[in-house]
Amino acid sequence: MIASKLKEAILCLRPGLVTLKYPFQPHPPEEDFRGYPEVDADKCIGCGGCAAVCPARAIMIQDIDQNTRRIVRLLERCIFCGRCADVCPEDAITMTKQFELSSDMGREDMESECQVFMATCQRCGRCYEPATPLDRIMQPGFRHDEIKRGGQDSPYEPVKPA
Amino acid sequence: MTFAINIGLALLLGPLLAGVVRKMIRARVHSRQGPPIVQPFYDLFKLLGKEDLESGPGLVLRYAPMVAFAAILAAALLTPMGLRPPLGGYGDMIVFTYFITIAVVGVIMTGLTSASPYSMLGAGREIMMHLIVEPVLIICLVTAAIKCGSLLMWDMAASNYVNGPSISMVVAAVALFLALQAQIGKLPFDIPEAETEIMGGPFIELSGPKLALFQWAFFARQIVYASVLAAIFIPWGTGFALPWNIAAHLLKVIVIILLVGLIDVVNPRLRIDQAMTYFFGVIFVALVGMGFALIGA
Amino acid sequence: MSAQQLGESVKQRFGDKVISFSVPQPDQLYLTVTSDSIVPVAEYLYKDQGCRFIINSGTDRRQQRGKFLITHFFAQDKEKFYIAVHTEVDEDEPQIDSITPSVPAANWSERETRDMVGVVPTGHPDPRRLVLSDDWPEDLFPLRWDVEHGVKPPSVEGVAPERLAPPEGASVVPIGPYFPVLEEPAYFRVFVEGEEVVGADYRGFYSHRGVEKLGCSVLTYNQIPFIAERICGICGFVHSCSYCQAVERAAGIEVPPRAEYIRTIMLELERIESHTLWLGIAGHIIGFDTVLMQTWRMREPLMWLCERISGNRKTYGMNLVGGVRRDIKPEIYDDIRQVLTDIEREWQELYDAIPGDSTLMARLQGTGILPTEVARSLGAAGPTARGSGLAIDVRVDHPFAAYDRLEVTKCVYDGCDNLARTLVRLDETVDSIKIIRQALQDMPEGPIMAEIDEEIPAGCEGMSAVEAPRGEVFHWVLTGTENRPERWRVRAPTYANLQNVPPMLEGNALADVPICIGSYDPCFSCTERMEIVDVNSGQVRVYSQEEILNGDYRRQDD
Amino acid sequence: MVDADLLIAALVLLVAGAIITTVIARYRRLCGYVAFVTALIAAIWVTMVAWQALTVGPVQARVPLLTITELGSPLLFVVDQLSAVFLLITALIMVCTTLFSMRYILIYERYSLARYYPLLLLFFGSVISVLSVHNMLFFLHFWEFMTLTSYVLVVFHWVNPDSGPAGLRYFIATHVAMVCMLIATIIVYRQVGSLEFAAVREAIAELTVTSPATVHLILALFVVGFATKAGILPFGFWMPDAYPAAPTAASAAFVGTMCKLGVYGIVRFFTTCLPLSHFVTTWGIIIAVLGTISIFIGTITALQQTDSKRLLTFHAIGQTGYMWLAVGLGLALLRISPAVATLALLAGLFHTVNNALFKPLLFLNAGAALYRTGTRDMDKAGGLMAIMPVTAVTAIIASLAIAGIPGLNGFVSKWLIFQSTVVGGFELPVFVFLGIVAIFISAVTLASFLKFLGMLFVGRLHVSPEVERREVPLTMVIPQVTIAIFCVLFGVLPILVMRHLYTAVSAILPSGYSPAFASLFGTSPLTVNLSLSGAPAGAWGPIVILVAFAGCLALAYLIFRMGGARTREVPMWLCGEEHDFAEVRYPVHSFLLTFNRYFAKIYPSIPFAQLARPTAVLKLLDIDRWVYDPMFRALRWIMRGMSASHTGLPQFYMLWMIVGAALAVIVLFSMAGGL
Amino acid sequence: MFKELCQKAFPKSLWVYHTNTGACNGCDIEVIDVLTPYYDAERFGIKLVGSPRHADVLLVCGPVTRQVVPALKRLYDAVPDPKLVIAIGSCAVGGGIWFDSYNIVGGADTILPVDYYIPGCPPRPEAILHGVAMALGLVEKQVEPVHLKQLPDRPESIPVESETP
Repeated sequence: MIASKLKEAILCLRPGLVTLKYPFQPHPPEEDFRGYPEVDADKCIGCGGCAAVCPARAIMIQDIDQNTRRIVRLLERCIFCGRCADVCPEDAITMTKQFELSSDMGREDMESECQVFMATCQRCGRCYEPATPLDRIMQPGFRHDEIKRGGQDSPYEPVKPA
Repeated sequence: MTFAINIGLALLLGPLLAGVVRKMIRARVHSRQGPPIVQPFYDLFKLLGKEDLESGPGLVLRYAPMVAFAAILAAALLTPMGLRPPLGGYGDMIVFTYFITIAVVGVIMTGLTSASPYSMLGAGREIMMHLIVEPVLIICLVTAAIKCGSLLMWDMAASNYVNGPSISMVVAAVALFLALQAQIGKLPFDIPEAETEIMGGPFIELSGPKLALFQWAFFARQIVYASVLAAIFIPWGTGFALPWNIAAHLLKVIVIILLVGLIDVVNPRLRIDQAMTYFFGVIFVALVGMGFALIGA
Repeated sequence: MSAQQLGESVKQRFGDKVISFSVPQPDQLYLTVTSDSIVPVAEYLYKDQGCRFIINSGTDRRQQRGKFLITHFFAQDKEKFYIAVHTEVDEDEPQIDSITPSVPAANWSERETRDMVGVVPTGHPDPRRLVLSDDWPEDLFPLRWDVEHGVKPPSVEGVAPERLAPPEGASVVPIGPYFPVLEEPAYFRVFVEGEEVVGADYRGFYSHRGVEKLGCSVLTYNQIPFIAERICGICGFVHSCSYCQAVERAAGIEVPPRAEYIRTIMLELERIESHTLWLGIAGHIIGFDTVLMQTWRMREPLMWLCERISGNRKTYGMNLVGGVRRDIKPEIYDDIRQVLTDIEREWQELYDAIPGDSTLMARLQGTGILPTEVARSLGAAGPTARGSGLAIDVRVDHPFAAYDRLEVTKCVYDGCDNLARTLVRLDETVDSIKIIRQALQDMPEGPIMAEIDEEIPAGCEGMSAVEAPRGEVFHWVLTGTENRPERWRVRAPTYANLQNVPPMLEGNALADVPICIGSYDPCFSCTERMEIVDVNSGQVRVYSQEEILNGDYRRQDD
Repeated sequence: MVDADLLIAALVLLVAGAIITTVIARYRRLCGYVAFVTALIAAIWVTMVAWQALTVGPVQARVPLLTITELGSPLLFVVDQLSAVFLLITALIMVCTTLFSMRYILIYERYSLARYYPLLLLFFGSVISVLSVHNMLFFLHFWEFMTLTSYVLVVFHWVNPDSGPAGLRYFIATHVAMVCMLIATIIVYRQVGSLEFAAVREAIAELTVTSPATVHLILALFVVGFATKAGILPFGFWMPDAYPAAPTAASAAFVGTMCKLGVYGIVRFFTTCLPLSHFVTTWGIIIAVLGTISIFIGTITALQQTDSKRLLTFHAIGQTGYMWLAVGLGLALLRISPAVATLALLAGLFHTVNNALFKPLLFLNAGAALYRTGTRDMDKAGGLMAIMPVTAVTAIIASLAIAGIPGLNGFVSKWLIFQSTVVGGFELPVFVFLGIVAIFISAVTLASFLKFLGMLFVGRLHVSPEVERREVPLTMVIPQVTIAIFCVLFGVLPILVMRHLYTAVSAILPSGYSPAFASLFGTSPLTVNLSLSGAPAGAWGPIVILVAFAGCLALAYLIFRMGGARTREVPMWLCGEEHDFAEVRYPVHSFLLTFNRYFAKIYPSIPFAQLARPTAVLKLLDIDRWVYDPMFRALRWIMRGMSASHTGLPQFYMLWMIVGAALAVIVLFSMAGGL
Repeated sequence: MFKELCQKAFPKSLWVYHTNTGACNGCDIEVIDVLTPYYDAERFGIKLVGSPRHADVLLVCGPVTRQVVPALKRLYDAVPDPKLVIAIGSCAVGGGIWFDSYNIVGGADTILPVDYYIPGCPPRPEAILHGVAMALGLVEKQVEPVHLKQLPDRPESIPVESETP
């Protein structure tokens, strides 16, 4: 028994110290990591394809007026699947390697908004050619006015901090 | 001065050594960096500043941690730590074991007062472990007492230093070492606390300063038990001149604690019935040692 | 007999009670029977034909046909096919005969169907609520089409749940919902006398998130793989894979072979991840943190590898209907092999160390005994079944993806205890490494995504099972309009395994309860994905061992 | 200057009290006052006599009360140092139990107090008498009288179905023992024709030469007799049934006095009536081994109990075992090592004294709990500290004392016993092993009392809703507090007690035999510095250590307060779900079950209870039906009649005594006549 | 003085109670991963405890389901002050993919006062460490609200001044 325990201890000691120095030294993720989805507002044509495919329905569209379409992304719901980047016809969305997204503010920090000028191409669902026919059918559920911040209307009372 | 040495060793060396074990033994076997060596002190101080939640009748629950803490310190005052213990003239090994027992009573009372099923289970396990581990300590100490003809712990240490090793003392030392793991609540015998089974057992309902006192008492308990083993059963160095005998004692204690830490880290927790079967064996070993002592070996 | 033969034999035996049967693929048999003959048909399949009950499903088809569709799923492992037995019940009289008295494994799923679509199983031995939360309204059935997916009934204070009382002289030790070794909320009421467990009771479904409702009401075919993946964070790929296969079967989509190999490799990588993870957690449960640390240290390069292949450490997001999103680039092959070699070496060392470790053996051997016959009657799956001597493994019995081209070994032990279950997982890990190596070697070139030009027609159905690290994952999809399934039914392996827990706990020491529960590698989130909590009734349902076992099983030694 | 006449006065007073309480039994409260006042005055007188005996020297009555010339046996009351020690205990217990009874006995609403107070007072009278005669004949008479009175007290609560069999078992066991002692006495009497203790000594001295086997027989018969009374296993099998059956105050009285008489008898008989010879050594070892068996079995069995009084009774068996171990050790070493023998006898006596304090106190605690909650089952009541803080604190003191926690009296005597076993082990190694058992069982005692405390007193309140939520009445609190104070006092100042006990021990040993007190226990007034053969062997300085401990406590308190933590009340954490406390309360029998399983069969179920199995011999063997029941019914009938007429009951028992005496006299006469 | 000492010790010794409020296990596994050799959160004095009474930090993973709400409230109450609540994973931060399901109440902050949010699905162990380090004051926050706008006359985007919390 003692022999087997000693053997175990030696086995355990063999790898040596493996602890990474993170957060004091960076430890970047692998090449194709799906981190923070960054939007290049210049490229966005406001087609809404991203909103249509987002499984978490974290991207929402709102037409403020004839010329302006507001695309709201709630990072608090984002599951970092990268489908938006896949389907974006203009490659306006890229999945960056940024993963250090912690915040002490919650929702306020987690929101990103992009107002797209739609002068030439309103109601632009036509411009967007989805990747597969399966994505072709438009769904209810990605319009800002439909979902809003859905799910926050909790029937329960929150606990008050002391 | 011996007062200061004994109390100081128990109160400061205990957490410090625990930190060393965590960093040097535990973390090393886990292949990781581990916490700072003074981490136990951070933990203790943090706990002292935390809110004290009371979930049961107050009186016993409030004072049991203090009693346990004080009992360990009192036991430390009776323990030879390289020098004649400060209270050695007023209490012998039986007094010592009973003070250790008071600490256990403190733990158990805490568990019983909390009255949660986990703490009751923990208290029951604590009692059973005590029942089965305490005899080993007593038999070993009696063996030493028979060898030296006195029950005073300093006499035992001195006499064993003078007379040198004997079969009975070696057997007793082995038995005591086998029981040490359980006495200071380390794996595979941390059954009463069993964080993953009963969530800390008797301590489940404790928070803040009460928990801190218990933790501190347990750190001190390591030193006390290791000191008994080191001073009485491994008497090498006891007769050195003043600074050196303490240094020798410290060295022995540190080695013992590190060994205990190593065993702790390569074992799973046993079940209470398995532990009891094991300790019946250890008691038998200890009794053999005492038998040797009785026939003079 | 083959699927076709079985269908004919059922038809012959029950005559016009069998409305129709079809065998669209050789491994799928669909039977439609009248509602009064469901019990004899189920008995015939379960008892005479030796089929294994998987789950049942309730579908609200009042819109289309004015009826509720109840489907019981069976597996015929020897002949490698699955059976779906459809029954339709009237919307005015939502009742169906319970098959639980003859097929004990159907206990939970029938109650779930009652909770979710409101079809009452008559004659069920334990007709209490299973899934919905304590304060969910009694007459609100979330899976009915006319119930909105986001409906949030008001909260109700002070709902006193109904619980099983402990036997005389025993007291209750609550294990959960928040218990340190249960990573997820689940509530076991363990009845103990001293340290010995004399009974147990389970209230689960704390993690019920309503996946199936979302899948059937909001998400599209290609959004569902992502939510399916999040049914379980440990074996997510299994769910998305199984879902996609089910849709592919229903729509008749041919998946390119390279995509099949990629799925296979990811499944096996996930299995290694899961088994190493489990071993660490098991070590942690019995207080052996070194095992946790070292196995997870071994596992970490694998996580990095997965991050490199898929872009995320877990929830890879690889699957879509018709194939996979990402290719495994040939330049990664060697990295995969390297990681596997490292794991294999360390795993072998671990394997050699375990039998000599008497303290570890003391905790594993002879504890948590699940006898073979109980495991069979309650439908245990995966390592739990294989540790109890049941040789079932979907990869061999019902090959999917590329498994028909690869060499897979069933790892079966008949120790029935925690040790057997541990050894099954240890063996499987080694086997998985071999499978991946072989798959990497054989991997064909070609596209990774099928070309899909047409929309998926409504009203088709597909069954698919995948061997998850914990056992058989089963998905059934009934296609619908609006680019989403009309019904998507999921069975996770833990759903079956969890029903085995109370009988297994009895007679063990309380100290062994965590490791016993842990030895099933329970994944409550999988199990509870679709169970809903009924909020209005004001009652919580619990089941006793007797109720689960239908009173016909007691431990022999008591 | 007082003399033994005061003792006689006390006895007379007790008898008078018995008569008065019989008469006024209908006035239930008044009856209690009368009994208490009687007991108090008698106790004061007894204390005066005993104190004088202890400090000055033996006290003797001026004239014998009664002389049976044919037997040469005068009834002369003599109080020597040994008797004095026991008399002092008896006095204290007498006062405390009668005071406690005043309110306690009122819970037995439907029972006439004529069957309680008179018998209690007579019982104490007989105990005092047993302790102060030096004549075998009267010793046995009073012994029997004590048995009979206590028997009626055991069956007081006769409606209780356990009560009858328990009483019967007690009756038969003690009378078999009585027969044993009687036979032994007869043998002795045939040798010398006198029953004075001194004469017995001569007789046995002769027999040691002529017929050693007879000596062994005599010793065996006496040991069996005393063991039965003391509750030493296997002879004390009646105890676990009888003690819980009696009203708790009576149980406390039994355990504080009667149970201790077994020890007194052994010490008295082996030192006063026995010449120093190898018989003493042999029988010393036997006594010690019997004691150790009792320690082990009694205490381990106690650990398995769920009934509070039954638990305490098994502990009484175990604790008496300690005394026997020490006394046996002392006797065994009498010829070998005077110092160790003195130490061991002193330890035994000290433990007896201590036990006579905390054991009755525990019974009173259990009684208070019973009074308040109406149940002895610890599963049905618990956490009483919340409503009965004083009782709970005294229970904690008593429990810790019996478990031998330093600073309380139990520790000192256990410490002395353990010291003597280790030191005695140098001479006779077997004692070291007995000592190890003793110290192990000391831990078991602790475990058991932690269970008792944990289930019944500390913890969360768990009582049926109709229980009144307040402390027991003052008359029940005072006795508990009084005894608790003694427990602490004796624990903190052991050396003062030990000086007196040393006097008692050295007085019964041959003069000049015991080493001087200072050479044994050191000269310090505060510390016991035990030294045997010159070298220091052990030390216990309660004051110094307790001051140090208090210092440590203060340090702990400072640390506790250091962070300025606030407190907040929260519900119990049960993993998130809500539970009824009754449901999750850990049942008593579950506690320590794993350990208990190892020793589940250690206390065999007594065959006595299984006699009535075969139907054919059922009637024949059903002693309950054809011996006990008619007798009991008759007894009940008589009692009822007597309590109805307010008279006669004590006399009835006087009659018993006279009949018994006459019987013995006839037997002895016939033997003297050379049968 | 001692009081200050005790307060200063708080961030150096964070004992963590890990709560799953209906998560898929992904985050739970990554939380445990943070304690394992490569990431070793014990460097910062972080350790998992079994009883909420001992905890300083409540790690919440997963969307809050209806059934756990009462238990979660009790749990929060059982943790002694001062305490931190950290929501881990997108589900706990804002309900994630489940936010509008019938049995989901929402993110952790619909029930508890959350102090720190760590999004991710599941967050990498490094991300969790980053969040913890942020709580300890070792690193800076890296996210802020983004408001982009295309203007009709000037097609390049300019950031709108970010809202201050």
